[in-house]
Amino acid sequence: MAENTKIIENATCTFCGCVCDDMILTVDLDEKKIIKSKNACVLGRAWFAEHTIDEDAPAAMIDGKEVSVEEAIEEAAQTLTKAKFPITYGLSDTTCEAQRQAVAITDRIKGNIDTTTSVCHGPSGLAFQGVGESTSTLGEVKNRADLVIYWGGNPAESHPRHFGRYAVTPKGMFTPRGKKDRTVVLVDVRKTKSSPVADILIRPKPGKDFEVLWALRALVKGKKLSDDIEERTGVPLEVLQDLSDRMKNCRFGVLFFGMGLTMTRGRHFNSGALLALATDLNEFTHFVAKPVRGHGNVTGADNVVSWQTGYPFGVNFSRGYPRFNPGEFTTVDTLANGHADAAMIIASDPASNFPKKAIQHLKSIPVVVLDTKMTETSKDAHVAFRTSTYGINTSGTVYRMDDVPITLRPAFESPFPDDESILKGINKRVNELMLAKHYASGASGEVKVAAPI
Amino acid sequence: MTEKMILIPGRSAKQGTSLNIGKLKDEYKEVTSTLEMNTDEMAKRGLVDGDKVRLSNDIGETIVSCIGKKPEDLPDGMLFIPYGPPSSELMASDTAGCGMPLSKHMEVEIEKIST
Amino acid sequence: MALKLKLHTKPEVPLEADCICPDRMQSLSLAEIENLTVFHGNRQVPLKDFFECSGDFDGEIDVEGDLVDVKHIASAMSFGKITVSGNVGVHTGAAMSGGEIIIEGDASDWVGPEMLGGRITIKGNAGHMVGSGYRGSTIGMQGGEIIVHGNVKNETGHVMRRGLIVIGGNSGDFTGVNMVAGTIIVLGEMGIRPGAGMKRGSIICQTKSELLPTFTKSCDYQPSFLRHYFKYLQSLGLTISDSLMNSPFERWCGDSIELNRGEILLYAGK
Amino acid sequence: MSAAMRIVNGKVYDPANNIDGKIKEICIQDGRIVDSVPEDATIIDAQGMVVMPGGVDIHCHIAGPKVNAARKLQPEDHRHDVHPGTPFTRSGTGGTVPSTFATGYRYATLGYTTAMEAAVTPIGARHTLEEFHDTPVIDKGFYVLLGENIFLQNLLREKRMEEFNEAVAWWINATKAYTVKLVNPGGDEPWKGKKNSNVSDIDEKTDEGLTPRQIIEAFIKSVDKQGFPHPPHIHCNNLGHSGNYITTLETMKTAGDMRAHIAHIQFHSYGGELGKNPVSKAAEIVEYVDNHPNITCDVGQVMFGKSTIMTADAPLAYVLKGHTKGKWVNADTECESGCGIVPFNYQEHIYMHTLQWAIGLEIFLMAKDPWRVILSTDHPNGGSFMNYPKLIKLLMDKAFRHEEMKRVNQSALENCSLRDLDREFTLNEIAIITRAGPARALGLKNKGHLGVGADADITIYDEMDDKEMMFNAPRYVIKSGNTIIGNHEFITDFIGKLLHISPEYDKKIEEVVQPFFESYYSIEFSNYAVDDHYLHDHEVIATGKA
Repeated sequence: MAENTKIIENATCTFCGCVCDDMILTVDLDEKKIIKSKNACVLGRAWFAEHTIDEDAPAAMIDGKEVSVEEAIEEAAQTLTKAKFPITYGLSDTTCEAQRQAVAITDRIKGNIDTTTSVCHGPSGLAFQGVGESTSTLGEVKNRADLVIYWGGNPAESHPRHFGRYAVTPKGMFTPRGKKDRTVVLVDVRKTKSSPVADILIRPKPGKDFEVLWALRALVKGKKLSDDIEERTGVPLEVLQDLSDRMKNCRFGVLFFGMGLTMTRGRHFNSGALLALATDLNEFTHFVAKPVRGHGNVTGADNVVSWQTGYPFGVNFSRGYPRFNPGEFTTVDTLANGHADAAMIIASDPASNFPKKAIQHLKSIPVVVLDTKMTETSKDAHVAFRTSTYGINTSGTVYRMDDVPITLRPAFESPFPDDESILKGINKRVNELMLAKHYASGASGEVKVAAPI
Repeated sequence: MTEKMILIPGRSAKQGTSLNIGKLKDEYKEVTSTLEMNTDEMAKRGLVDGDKVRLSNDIGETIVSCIGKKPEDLPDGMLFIPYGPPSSELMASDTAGCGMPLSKHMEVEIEKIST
Repeated sequence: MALKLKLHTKPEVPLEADCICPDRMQSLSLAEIENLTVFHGNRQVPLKDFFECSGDFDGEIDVEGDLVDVKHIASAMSFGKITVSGNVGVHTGAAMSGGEIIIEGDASDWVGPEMLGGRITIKGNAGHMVGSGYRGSTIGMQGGEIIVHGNVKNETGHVMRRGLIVIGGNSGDFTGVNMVAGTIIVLGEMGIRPGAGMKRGSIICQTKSELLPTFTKSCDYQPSFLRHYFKYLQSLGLTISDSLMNSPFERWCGDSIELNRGEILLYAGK
Repeated sequence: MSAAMRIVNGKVYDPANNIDGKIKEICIQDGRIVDSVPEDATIIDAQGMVVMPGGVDIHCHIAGPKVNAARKLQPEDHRHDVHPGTPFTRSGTGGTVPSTFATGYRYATLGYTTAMEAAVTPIGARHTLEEFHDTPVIDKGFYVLLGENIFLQNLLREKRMEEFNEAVAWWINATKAYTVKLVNPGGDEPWKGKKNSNVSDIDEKTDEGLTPRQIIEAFIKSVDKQGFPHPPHIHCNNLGHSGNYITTLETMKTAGDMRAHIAHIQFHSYGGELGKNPVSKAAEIVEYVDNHPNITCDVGQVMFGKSTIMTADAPLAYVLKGHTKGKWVNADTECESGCGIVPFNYQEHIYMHTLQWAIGLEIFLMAKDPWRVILSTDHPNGGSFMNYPKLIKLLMDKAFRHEEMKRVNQSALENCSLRDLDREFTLNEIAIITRAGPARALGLKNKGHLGVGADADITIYDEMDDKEMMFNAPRYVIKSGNTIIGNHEFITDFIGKLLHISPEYDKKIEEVVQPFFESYYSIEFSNYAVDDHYLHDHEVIATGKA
C-alpha cells in the first residue's frame, strides 16, 4: 500500500452513460494514480486504473513538434478562423463546461458542430423529433418498473451496472423484492452476456426489429396480424401476443433500447417504432422508453448543443445562425462528402471508427485535436493538445443517460490543462480574430465588448 | 471459397477495458481484429481459433483472426466483431439523411487466408 | 433569351446559391445578377465569383456545369423555369411553389422537400428524401409534381400531404413513409417497408413487394385512373409498357396502425 | 460596473413611486438608481419617449430539463425563426421555445430585464442553472417543484411539521430556488403509479391518505412561517377542465389570509359541466382576488397561433395529446415530479380557444386592483412571450380589441362578457401589470421601480399610438446600468444574475432526508445539492418576516 493516499467518496465514473456516482476511489498521490475503485464495474475499473499521467508527453504539438500551449492555441485559432467550412466534432467525453465553449467557438467561426450522438443514438434523436417520447429518470425505473424490456443492446458488456444499479435487481419503493418484483425481457438477434438476466428471451431474425415492433403496435391496438408473422420475423405470434398482454397489463413498464436498432437498416424508424409503441401503451398503463446512451457525457452534449442552438447535434452556423440537418451537417457526411476544410475534434477518435471514406478526408485537412491520450486521430493532427481527464483530474458537469446532471469530484491533479481551459483560450482568441475581421471589413462605431459568455 | 455473411460490429467489455489503456496499444488492436463466428461455420470452412480470414465488401476489405462461438449463441450466417479500425474499413458512408452510417448488419464476403 | 449561368470555378466547400431562382433575379440587370450573394461555406461572395453570367433574365435560367456541391438551387421558387445541364446538390427546389425545374443529370438528397407546387424533373437519379418533410416536420410535400427518371433512395414522399411523385427506376426503403395523402408511382422496385405509418394516399408500384404485416390485401382490380396516370407519364417521356397499361393490380390497404385508409397498388400482371 | 448616466426629458412611469407620466430625470451610477450624478455623466435624451422600469416576468418557462426537451423536440419550430448573431452577441433560434441566447436577447428587445422560470424539478436545478448562465441580459430565478415530492408528502402524512419546514428550507437551499412551486397537487402518484389516472377534487383522498388541499395548506403555512419573499406559486388542480373555477376558489380559500400566488389563473376560471364546453367564470374569480389582498395571480393569457404546452401536470398534457394526436413527451422525475410536453396551436375558430382568449382578457379588464393581476402568457403554454406587445395593445386599445373579436369564434363570445368591457389600460396600468406589480408580488424590492436604490434596469420606448409597435421596439434597454440596446441595436453583451433565496434551516434535517434518499433516489445524496460554482453572478433575496 502506498503511503500518501487519499480517498474520494461519491466520485463519478464517466466511462459509460450509466454515470454511476457512488465510486470510492483510493488515490496514490505520489504516483498520481487511482489504485482502487470500489463499486466500479469492469469497465469503470479500467477507466480509473489506466488514466495515469505520462509526465513526458508534450502538452501541445504542432505537426508533431512540441510547442507551448499558448502557441498551439494561437495556431488552432488561426486554422479555424481561416477555414470556410470548419467542423467541430466529438464532445461526448468531456464536461458540459467544455461543451459550452466548443459551441461558442463554432458559433463565432460560423462553423459546423456535431457530437458523437450522430453515430450513436442520433437516429433516436430524430425519432424523438418525429413522435416524442414517454420517458423517466432511472430512479423511477428502480422504484416502480415491474416489466423491463431491453431491445437491441447488450448492457452486460456495454453498461455493466445498468441491471444492478438501476433497472433489474435494485429494490425500490414499489419493487421491494427487487428482481422478484420484475419480469425482464430481452430482445436481441444473438445470445449475449446479457441473456441470463432475462425471464423471456426473444430472438428475431436479423434486420427484422421494425417488423416485430410494428407487429406489437398492431397487437396492442387490437389489430389482426397476418399468419406468416413467424416466418417473416422469426418470432411466433403467441410470443408476440404474450408480450403485448404483459405490456398492457403491467403497472409500470420500461423499454430500454440500444444500437441494435439505430445502427441497422431502418435506423431512426426502428427507434421511432419503439418510442411509438411505448406511447401507445400509455393508453392502457404507465409506460416509458429510454435509449441506453453510450459515452459518459453524450447526453450532456445533446443538452448543451440544444440549449445553445435549439438543435441537439448536426448544427451548422455558416449563415450566422444555427441550422439543423442530419445527413448534411452530421460529421460522417461533412467528411465523406469532402465538405469540411478544417476540423476540431474534442475527446473523440473518428479516425478509428468512422467509415473509411470519411477518415480519408479527415486525413487531408488540418485538424485540431484535444484528447487525453494519443489516438488514430491525434497522431496525424495539425495541432494536438493533451488534456486532463474529466472526472479523474477535473471537475465539471456530466449528464447521465436519463438527463440527470451530476457534478464530478476529481481524484488527483494532472499537469495537463483541461478541455475547458484550452477551449476558453481558443474561444477568446477566435473572438479577437473575428472582431478584427469585422472592423477590417469597414464596420464603424466604437463598441464595448463584454467578456465572451 | 467466398460466401456472404452478416457482420455485426458491436461493443464488448474487453474492447471497453482495452480502449482505456490506449487505442494505439496492442491489446486494443488485437480485440478489434478478432472476429467471432460459430464453430459449425468455422468447421465448414476448415477454420480453427486464431486463423486469419479476409472480410470484404463494396467498400473495402480487412484481415482479422477468428474465434469460435457456440452455434446457439451466434446463428449461422452471422459474424460479430468489436468496433474498431478493421470494421471501419467495411463501413459505407451513406447516412440516408440521418447522419448514421449503417454500422451493424453489414453484408460481407469471408475468405480463408491460406498460410 | 434566357439567362445563362456557367460554373467556372469549382467551389472548395459547398456553395449555397439560393439566389439561382427566378424570384430573386426578376427585374435585375445582368450586373446586379452577377453581384447576388452566394455563401461559399461561411463567406459571402458575389455569384460571379463562381458563375459566368450572360444573357438577360426573361423568366428562364439555364445553368451549366457540375453543381453537385451547389445547394439550395431554386429554393422557394414560385414561377419561371430553370434548366441545369449537369448534377445538382442538396435542397434543389426546396419549398418550391410554382414554375419548372429540369435537371439533366443527377440530384442529391432532398429534392423538392416541403414543395407546394410546380414541377421538378430529374433526368438522372436522385438521393434520399425526395419530396419529403424536414426532420421534425409533419408536413412534407403539399402540391406539385416531382418526376425522377432514374432511381431514388430512402424516404421518398415522407409525410407527404398532396401532389405526385413519380420514380422511373427503383425507390429505396420507406417509400411514402407516414404519408398523409398524395400519390407516389414507382416504375421499378421499392425497397423495404413502403407505406409504413401511412394514413391515406396511394403508392403504386410496377413490381411485387413485401409489405408490412399491418397491410391487408383487399382485391385484385384494374383501376381506370391508373391508365390516365400512365398516359400522362408517357407524355412526360417515361416508358410505360403495354402490359403495365393493361394489367390488374393487387390493392393492399394500410397502415392499420394508423387510419388504414392508405392504399398500395402492386402490379399483378405476369 | 457601469459608468454614470443621466436620462433626461423622458416621460416617467413609475407606479411604485406614484409617478404617472411626469417628465423627470433618472440618474444611474454603479448599476443603481441614484439621486444625482456628476456633470460629465453620459446623457440619454429621452425627449418624446416613455421611461419605465425594466419588465418583470413572474411566470414563464425558459430554462431547464423540460424546456430543453421541448427545444429538441421541435426543429420545425426553430427553422423559420432564426436569430442571427452579431459580432457582439451569440446566435440562436426562436419559435415558441427559443434557445437560451435568443431567449435572453428577445426578452431584452421587449424591454424585459427579469424573468422567473416557473417549474424546475429539484434534480433538474443544476441543469437550469447551467442554462441560466447562457441566458443573457436578464436576471432570472426559478420556482422549485416540491408539491409532489414523496419525502415531503411522507412527512406531511406523519404530521411531522417541524421537519417538513426544515426540509422545505433544505430543498430550497440545495437547489438555489426562489420559491416553492406546486403543480396539480396530489396528481403525480395516480399518474405514475395507477395507470395514468389523476385526482379530480381538491378534497379527494389519495391512497396515501393526503388530499390536494392538505398539501397546499402545508406549503402555504410553511412558506408563510419562513417568510419567503414570494409565496407558494400554485398551479391548481383540474387545469383546463370545465367547472374548475370551484377548485380555484377553494384553493384560494385554503390560504385563509396567508399569501398565495395562483399561476395562469385564466386556465382555472371555467364554469360548465365536466366534459362539455366551458363558460367563463372570470367574474367570480376576479371578485375573489380583488377582495383578498393576500392573493396574487398571473393571467396566463392565450394568444392565437403556435404554442408549446410544457407542464409538470403530466395528466393534462396527455389529455391535450388526445386532441392534437401529434408528438407527445412524458418525462417522470424520480420521487419529485411528472412532466408533459405537447406542441399546440390556438385557433380563432375553435370555441374553447376563443373562450380561453376571452377569459384572459376579461380577467385583466375586470380586475379592480391591477397590482395583483399580472401579465403573463404562461410562456410558451398560452403563447410566446414575444406576444406581450400585442397583448398590451389588446388591453390599451379598445378599437383594436373589437376588431380582433370579429375574427374569433362568436359563440364563445356569447358565453363571456368580453363584448361589454370597455376598459382601456393606461400606460401607468401597463407599468403596474408588467413591472411594479410582479416585482412587488415577488418581493423584489429593487425591481419594478425607479426610486433611488433600485436596480438600474430601465426601458425607454418611443411614444407611439400603436402600442404593439411601441412595446416591440424599445429605443434603449439598460440593464444593471449597462446600455444593452442603444438606438434599437445591441451594443454589448451582458450575462445578468441569478435571484434566489437562502432560508435558514437546521442541518440535522439532512440526517432525516438521507436515508430516504439512499433508498429511493438513483444518485448519491452528497451529489444532489447544487454547489456554489453553478451560481454565476447572483443575489440572495432576504427571507424572514419583516
